[in-house]
Amino acid sequence: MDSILEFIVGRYNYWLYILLMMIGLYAMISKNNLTKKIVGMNIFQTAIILFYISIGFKKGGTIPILEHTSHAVEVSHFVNPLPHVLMLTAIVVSVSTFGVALALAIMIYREHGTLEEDEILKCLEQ
Amino acid sequence: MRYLYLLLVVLSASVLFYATLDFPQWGDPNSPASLHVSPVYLQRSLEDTSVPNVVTSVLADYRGYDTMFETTVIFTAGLACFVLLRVFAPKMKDTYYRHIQSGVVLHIKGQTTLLDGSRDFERIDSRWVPADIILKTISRFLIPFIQLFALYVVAHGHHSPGGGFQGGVILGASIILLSISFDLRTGLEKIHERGLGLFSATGVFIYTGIGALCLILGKEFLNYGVLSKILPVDPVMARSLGIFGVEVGVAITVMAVMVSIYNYVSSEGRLDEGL
Amino acid sequence: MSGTMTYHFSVILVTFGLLLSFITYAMTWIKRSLCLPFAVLSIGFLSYCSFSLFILVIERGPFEYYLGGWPPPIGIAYYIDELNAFLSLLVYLVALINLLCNRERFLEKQGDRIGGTMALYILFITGLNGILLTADLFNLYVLLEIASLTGYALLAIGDKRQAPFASLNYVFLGTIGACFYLLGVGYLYIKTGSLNMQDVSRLITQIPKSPTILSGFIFILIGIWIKMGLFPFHIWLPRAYTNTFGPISSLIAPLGTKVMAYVIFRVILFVFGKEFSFEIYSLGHVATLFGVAAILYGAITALRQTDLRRMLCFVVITEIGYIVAGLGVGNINAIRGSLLHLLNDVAMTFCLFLSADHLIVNTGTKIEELKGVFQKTPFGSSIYVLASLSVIGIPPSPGFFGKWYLLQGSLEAQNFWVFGAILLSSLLNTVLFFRTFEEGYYHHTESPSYGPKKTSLSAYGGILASGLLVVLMGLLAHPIVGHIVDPFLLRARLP
Amino acid sequence: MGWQIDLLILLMVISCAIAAVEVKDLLATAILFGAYSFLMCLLWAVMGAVDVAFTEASVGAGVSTVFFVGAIYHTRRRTKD
Amino acid sequence: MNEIYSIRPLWVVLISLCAVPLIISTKRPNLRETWTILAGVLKLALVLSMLPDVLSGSSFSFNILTLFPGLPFRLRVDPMGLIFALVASFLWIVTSLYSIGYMRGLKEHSQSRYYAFFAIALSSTMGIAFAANLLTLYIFYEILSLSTFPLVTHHQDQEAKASGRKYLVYLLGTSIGLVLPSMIYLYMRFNGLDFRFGGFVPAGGANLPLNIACLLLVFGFAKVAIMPLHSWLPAAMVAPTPVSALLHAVAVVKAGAFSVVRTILFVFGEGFLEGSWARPTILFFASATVLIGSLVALYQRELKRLLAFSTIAQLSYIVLGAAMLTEHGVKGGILQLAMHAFGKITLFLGAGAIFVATGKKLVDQLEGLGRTMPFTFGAFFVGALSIIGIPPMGGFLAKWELLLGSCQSQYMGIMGVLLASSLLNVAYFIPLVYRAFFPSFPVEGKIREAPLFCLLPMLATALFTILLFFFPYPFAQLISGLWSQLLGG
Repeated sequence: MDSILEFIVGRYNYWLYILLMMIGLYAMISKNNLTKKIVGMNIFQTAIILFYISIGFKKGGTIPILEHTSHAVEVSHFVNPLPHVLMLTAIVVSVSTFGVALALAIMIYREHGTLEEDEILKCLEQ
Repeated sequence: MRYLYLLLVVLSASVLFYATLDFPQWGDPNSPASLHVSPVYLQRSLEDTSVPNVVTSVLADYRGYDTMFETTVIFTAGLACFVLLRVFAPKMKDTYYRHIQSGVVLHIKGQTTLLDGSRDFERIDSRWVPADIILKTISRFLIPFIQLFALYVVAHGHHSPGGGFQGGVILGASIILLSISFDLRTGLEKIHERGLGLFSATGVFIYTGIGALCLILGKEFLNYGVLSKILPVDPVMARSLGIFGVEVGVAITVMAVMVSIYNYVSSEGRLDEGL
Repeated sequence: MSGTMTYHFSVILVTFGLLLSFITYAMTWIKRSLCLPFAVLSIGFLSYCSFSLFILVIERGPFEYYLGGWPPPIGIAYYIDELNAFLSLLVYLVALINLLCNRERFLEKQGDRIGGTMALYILFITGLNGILLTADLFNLYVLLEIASLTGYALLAIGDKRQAPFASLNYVFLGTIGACFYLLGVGYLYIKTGSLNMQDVSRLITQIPKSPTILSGFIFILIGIWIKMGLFPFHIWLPRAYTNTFGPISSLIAPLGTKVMAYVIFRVILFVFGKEFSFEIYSLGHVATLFGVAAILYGAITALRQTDLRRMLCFVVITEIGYIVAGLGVGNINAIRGSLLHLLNDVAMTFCLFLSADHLIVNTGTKIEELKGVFQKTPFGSSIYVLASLSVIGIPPSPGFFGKWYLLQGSLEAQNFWVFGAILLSSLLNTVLFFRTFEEGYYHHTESPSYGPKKTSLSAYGGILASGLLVVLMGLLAHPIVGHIVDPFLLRARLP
Repeated sequence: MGWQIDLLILLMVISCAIAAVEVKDLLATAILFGAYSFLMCLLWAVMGAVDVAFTEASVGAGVSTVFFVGAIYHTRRRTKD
Repeated sequence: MNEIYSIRPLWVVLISLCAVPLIISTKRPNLRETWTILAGVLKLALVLSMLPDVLSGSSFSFNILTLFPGLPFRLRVDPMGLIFALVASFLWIVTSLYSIGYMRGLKEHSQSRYYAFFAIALSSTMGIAFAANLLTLYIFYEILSLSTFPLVTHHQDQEAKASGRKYLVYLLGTSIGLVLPSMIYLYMRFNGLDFRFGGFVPAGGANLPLNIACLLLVFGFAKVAIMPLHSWLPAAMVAPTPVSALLHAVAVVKAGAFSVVRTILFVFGEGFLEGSWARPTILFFASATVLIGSLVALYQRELKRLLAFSTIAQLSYIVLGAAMLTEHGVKGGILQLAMHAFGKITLFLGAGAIFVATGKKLVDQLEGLGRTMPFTFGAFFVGALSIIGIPPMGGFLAKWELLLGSCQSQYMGIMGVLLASSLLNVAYFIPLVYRAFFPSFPVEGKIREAPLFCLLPMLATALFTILLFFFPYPFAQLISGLWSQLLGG
């Protein structure tokens, strides 16, 4: 019985990250307002960042800043730094995409006067 | 249509869930990810680059190439906002001048240049809302400290969490605070659009320039060890100085880009009065 | 010194690309009139570099380059072989010819923002180039983002009503694609712990039957297929490429999807390994299904289009269908055919979009507005005819050779779905293009009152150069296969 | 004790995300989105990713909320769905 | 039988291509026409220069570039190719002269485009004649159908649009749809498509896919206009007459016939075809075309459509000859390829001359024109006799060989088909000519003879049809050489 509990405790984080990703993805696909889609996009990206960070986490590991000590570094004491580097890039990428998407939304609003997708599609048809 | 989307989302969720069955335990120290490459970073970071913060050393040295492209991404975002939103054509627009002592507002139609001479007129925006005096004084008081903290974050990236990006953003945020609390025009007076453009280009130029410098000195691209040929330090210190130089480049670009994106987004490219 | 110098050549291409684009943007704040000439010069210099890199690789064979001096699993590595060097040469040639051909129109459209646009232009090519040359999965993601970010911004330049909305749709789908790719890389990372392609493929063979690797494989494929515009995920492509500014569509249409198609080959053949992805994950059936669906859908919908450039977008979707169907068939001839088709398709699509754009400038975007265009601009239309004949697959043109290998491969593998789809789509393409020829050819007015719009000499030069590129690719088909495609397949240990 | 805090923050993050997507008024979305980013940064700090948390706090919670409010200012505040 | 490696065959193909830029660039019409004729004369001279060597049994070959492994883009001159090249290049000169008179007579528009595409069509015909393997032949075949499209639709009116569409659907559709798959299948099985005497497909005709490939190839080359795929030819009559004269009597349709004969003799060969069920089907369809073609020609009201259906019938003679696989049958088929060209081109030139002089197109409008246009109708009569196969004309030799061949082969039915079609030929040609010379009602109106430029080429070709009967010098020797190689090879 405890193996199932232990299995769940070991993985509930990943399942919640998946739930978060799906919220973002669903918002991005089904929302009618373009700004809402942009928010959904950002949630989707941050959820993936969360997934990467949790790959690097070690129980009992502290932040990866070393002191100038004599003896060799005990690896399991420190959290895995590589996902952190990757996710610094991913955060910057998500902010840049966020900025560009907002700029496009403003251009659309300047032209169509609305940010609701169905209204825009209607006046694009004529 | 909504159910189709829901179906798609549930389908991808199930594939994701199917994958997690084979995942290592959450936070288990000897998961494959933390046994293959990351121990090398942890062990060799100190003696290679004498930078205690392993994240910064991996960020700027081992995988410095990624960070260069990351800075290019943020530079591209600034570029995109400039190209998409910036409107150069000066629209003939009404201007408003307020007589400071009496509070009388002059409304001049279609004339864009500033009313010359007298100091007792101040230009105000069409949807003029008197900036709250409390907000103005507090922000005027706070901004220097924020900038100081930002520079600390950039400089102290080696030893404590922080570095180019965080410092640059905070620096940018201080200038954005100025533009919000006063108005965009005062923000533009402090750092004009031309300065922002040049700063964003020079920041990324510094980063790529250091890499190209290593190339010219014979070693691979972004291999800071070779900087010891021109700097009076041993290769390990040269690496740490290289990392610092790169961080400064990143900070400059990020600051300039964040401010310019704010300027374009908040004024729809007209750079007149912001929020 | 010269030994190491040539060894460093690979990274010079990307580095100078970045440096020059930063200077081009800085030029707007220093001396605005210098932006365009500087951009043209820098792309010329970059094409020269990529040409000499290509010659270097042909002479000395493929080589690896460690960024920052760190060997692969620790640092990031570049891997340059004949195929991606040739493809990067094509990327630069297309960019150079496109810029030379449409210089005035860029200046007239962008005015003071030309510096920013040119910087985006150069960054787009550098991003594509990085995608081709890199051997690190995460670095591929970052370069993917640069290429698509510049793509979103460039595609938004165009007619005010349609382009931003189309570009925003492209942003959403492109971000979903990129994030799926990132997720896939994350899944591989969690099981193998490394990001370098060779390292990951070595480790994957030790853990064959793991659901994580399978779903990583699925997500990477879906992510790239969205960026490639393969059939079910192509929704963004027609709207994005039709409503944008002419010269930009003739830059992005040939390059965007083809570079992503190359990434599919790189990931499947070098990261997951051919026997791994075909036997265990039965990629063959999935790829054939999607490929055939893309071919038929593209060919049939193209017939229904009234707008010329929108019709060409569906032709692009059909071409992508060929490439994926060839990959799906799986035997050596079919993959050789789809790789050759990928290379030829860059030249063909570029020439097609460039000459179609020239026709659209003179007449109008609708197909029936093309009346009498053959008489009005005989030169531009003859290049358009040359390009469309090559897309149909008339023998001496490059399209024919790609189709020949694909047909032969699918016949050997008894895969009659792909065989029939390719033949049927060639016939539909014939009807498609001859419909436009009829419009242009038949409405002959006795006294041609209007000459072509003031197209400058460099525009004609550009179109002629793209036509020559297509003819050259046709004549050189055999050496291309011999020296560029086959070594790539040999290294992928194909049977 | 550690995983209870972690679970709690995670649940708050998810509720913030759902609220941010469902609420009709965009300014409320902006605020919720800022809160979402800040909680996310808290979660990362708990997981030892201090650098990333710092960046997310400054970039995610700080600047992107400002951009978002700036964009809403120039477009419309009410949304239909 | 040694192989001379020389660039001459490539020069023959390239000459008219080099003339194209010159034609387009020169503004003055006279200079432009001289370029065309000069190119024609040069081409004929080069082809004749190759005649003695080919007669002595050797063959020229030239490797331009390799397209696929084991499949070069290669030209090779052999007796059969040379016959077709001789006929086409000689008649190009004749037709160029004729089209000067015709186009100027009717003041047609955009003549430089007309001459340019004419030159491209001829260079691709030469390419087909000298192709060394099936792929090179296919490449030139495609260029031929594309370059003749603007010629067929020269008038650019609604009618031209409809017939142009049909022309392309048939020719491009069948070549991409039928020929390409079978060619790929053959390349896949024998990884090489080079023509070899007696065919490179091994004996034993029971193999189903190979039979299907043979049928696909024969029906794929739709230019030979075998019955189900023939209706593009009458539709192409909307073209100006010199186009239908050279192309739809000599170059285009003969290219189709030539390719079919190549596939029958040089790809599959009699070893395979003897036992295969593909051969009887080809024979059946060819004889059906001959009979139905001649029958339909009877009821045609328009002169050019009548000639078109007679061409369809005559072409199937060639296919019948080749499919008989007997010595005389093959000789007759190839001879028919040459003789029919001269006969039919005279008829078409005559029809064009009538149209230029009187503007009349329909058959029953020709009442009594013989009186005022004696030369035109004299040449027309000579051409008609050659088509029917009356002794003094060249056509008789071909029909004679075909009849002998059909006796040799075990299919006696073919002799009946040939005789019946000759009778039908008589039925639709002779009354036409008779009514022209002895009209039932007096013809009023002053009708002059056709312009000199139209008359001379027509009389020349008529003269040649007669000469070829007495001195079939180049063709007879070439064919006898060919047959000995077929058997020996």
